[in-house]
Amino acid sequence: MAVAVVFLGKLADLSGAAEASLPGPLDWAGLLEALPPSLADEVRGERVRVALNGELLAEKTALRAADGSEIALLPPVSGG
Amino acid sequence: MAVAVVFLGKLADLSGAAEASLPGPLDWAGLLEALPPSLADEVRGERVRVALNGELLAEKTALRAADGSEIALLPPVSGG
Amino acid sequence: MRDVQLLAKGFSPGKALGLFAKAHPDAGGIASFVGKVRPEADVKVLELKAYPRMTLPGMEALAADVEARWTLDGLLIHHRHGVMRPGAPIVLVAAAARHRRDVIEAVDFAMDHLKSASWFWKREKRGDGWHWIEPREQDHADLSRWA
Amino acid sequence: MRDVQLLAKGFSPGKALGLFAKAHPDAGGIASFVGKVRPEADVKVLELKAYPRMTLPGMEALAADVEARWTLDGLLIHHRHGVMRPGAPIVLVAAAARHRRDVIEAVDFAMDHLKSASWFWKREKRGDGWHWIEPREQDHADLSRWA
Repeated sequence: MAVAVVFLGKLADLSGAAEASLPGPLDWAGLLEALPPSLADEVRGERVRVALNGELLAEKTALRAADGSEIALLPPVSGG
Repeated sequence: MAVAVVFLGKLADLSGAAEASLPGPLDWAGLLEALPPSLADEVRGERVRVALNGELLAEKTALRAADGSEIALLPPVSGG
Repeated sequence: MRDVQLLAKGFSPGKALGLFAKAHPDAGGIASFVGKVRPEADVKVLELKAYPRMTLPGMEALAADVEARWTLDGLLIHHRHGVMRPGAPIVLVAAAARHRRDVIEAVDFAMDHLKSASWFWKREKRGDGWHWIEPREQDHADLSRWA
Repeated sequence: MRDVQLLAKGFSPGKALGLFAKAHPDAGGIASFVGKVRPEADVKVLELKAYPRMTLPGMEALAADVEARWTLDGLLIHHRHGVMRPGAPIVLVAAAARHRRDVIEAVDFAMDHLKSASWFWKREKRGDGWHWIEPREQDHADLSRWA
């Protein structure tokens, strides 16, 4: 098992892919470590929000992703 | 020639017809005299407005209807 | 494009709206409102009396006012008069423009004015005969929002 | 009746609106808004990325909020994602109810929230490649009207 990471909006461009699979379990520090530095910097920024299994996290640094879960990295929406 | 008088809304019920033809020329006093008393009372009321040839009169008592013209008696609209 | 009509017979709002949309392929947004005769327990038919000599020019003047207040690509106002059964369409207003807020506000404004400041007189036929409908207070309140 | 859809393929707003009207024969009023990709000089296509796992529940939550604020007979929210050409429909919102103001305000509210508070990310393909679109200040201003 692993943790799926979904990159939305321009984060997909920065990561070079729409999704990645990382070994789980994964916390906030582990996620940032596993990402390329420029992408990790962006994700750390206050404009990027984080969801776990489709639920927005109130405090993204509290991330605890178990094996088989899905993390979404959400930059500001640009509207429908 | 004559003056056409158009009764709108419930004024048509009070007059018993949607239109009448009166001898012209006709002024405000002449119009009221030519109408049945109960209808004249209603038309005198401030809620009823008067148009001459499709143009609303700012002051209905200033009515001067020439032969061949059309007077419309307009109660409050009830909306589309 | 302005399309203002006072209609004596039944019409299809969906068809009119489809043609309006087709006529404005470049508009980013189209807002519309369709008003129909509401089925009410005791109302058999509704009659809207117009005085076309003033009603239609009044609708045209309203359209000109709307076009002066908002930047629109197109505006449509179709309004029935005559006798209508429950469920029959009475009015269709549609606006097309580049911006969303313009079209929604334009439709809102046009409807408020059609409902309370246009030359129509309304009566309902109930079990006990015809009844004239007086202006609604709410309609006047709606209209005063724009003053 | 609530009808909320996140669509991956092109759709016909006219057809969807016609079915919605047919499903609500007793509603006195139906308001709608259709938003399309605006033809702009240098824009070849527009892409709206969604995260369906959150985008669709977000649209459902918005619909529930609208239904809590206004008394509606029906509410429809259809929204595209994916790649769209200029002129293609992006969004259709429609509301049916007894009262005119309810349906117009409901559509207005739903559009403001879809435009600035829903899970969509937008990019345009121009002559020199893809460009991500940042949120518009105007959209946030529109949204704050309801706070």
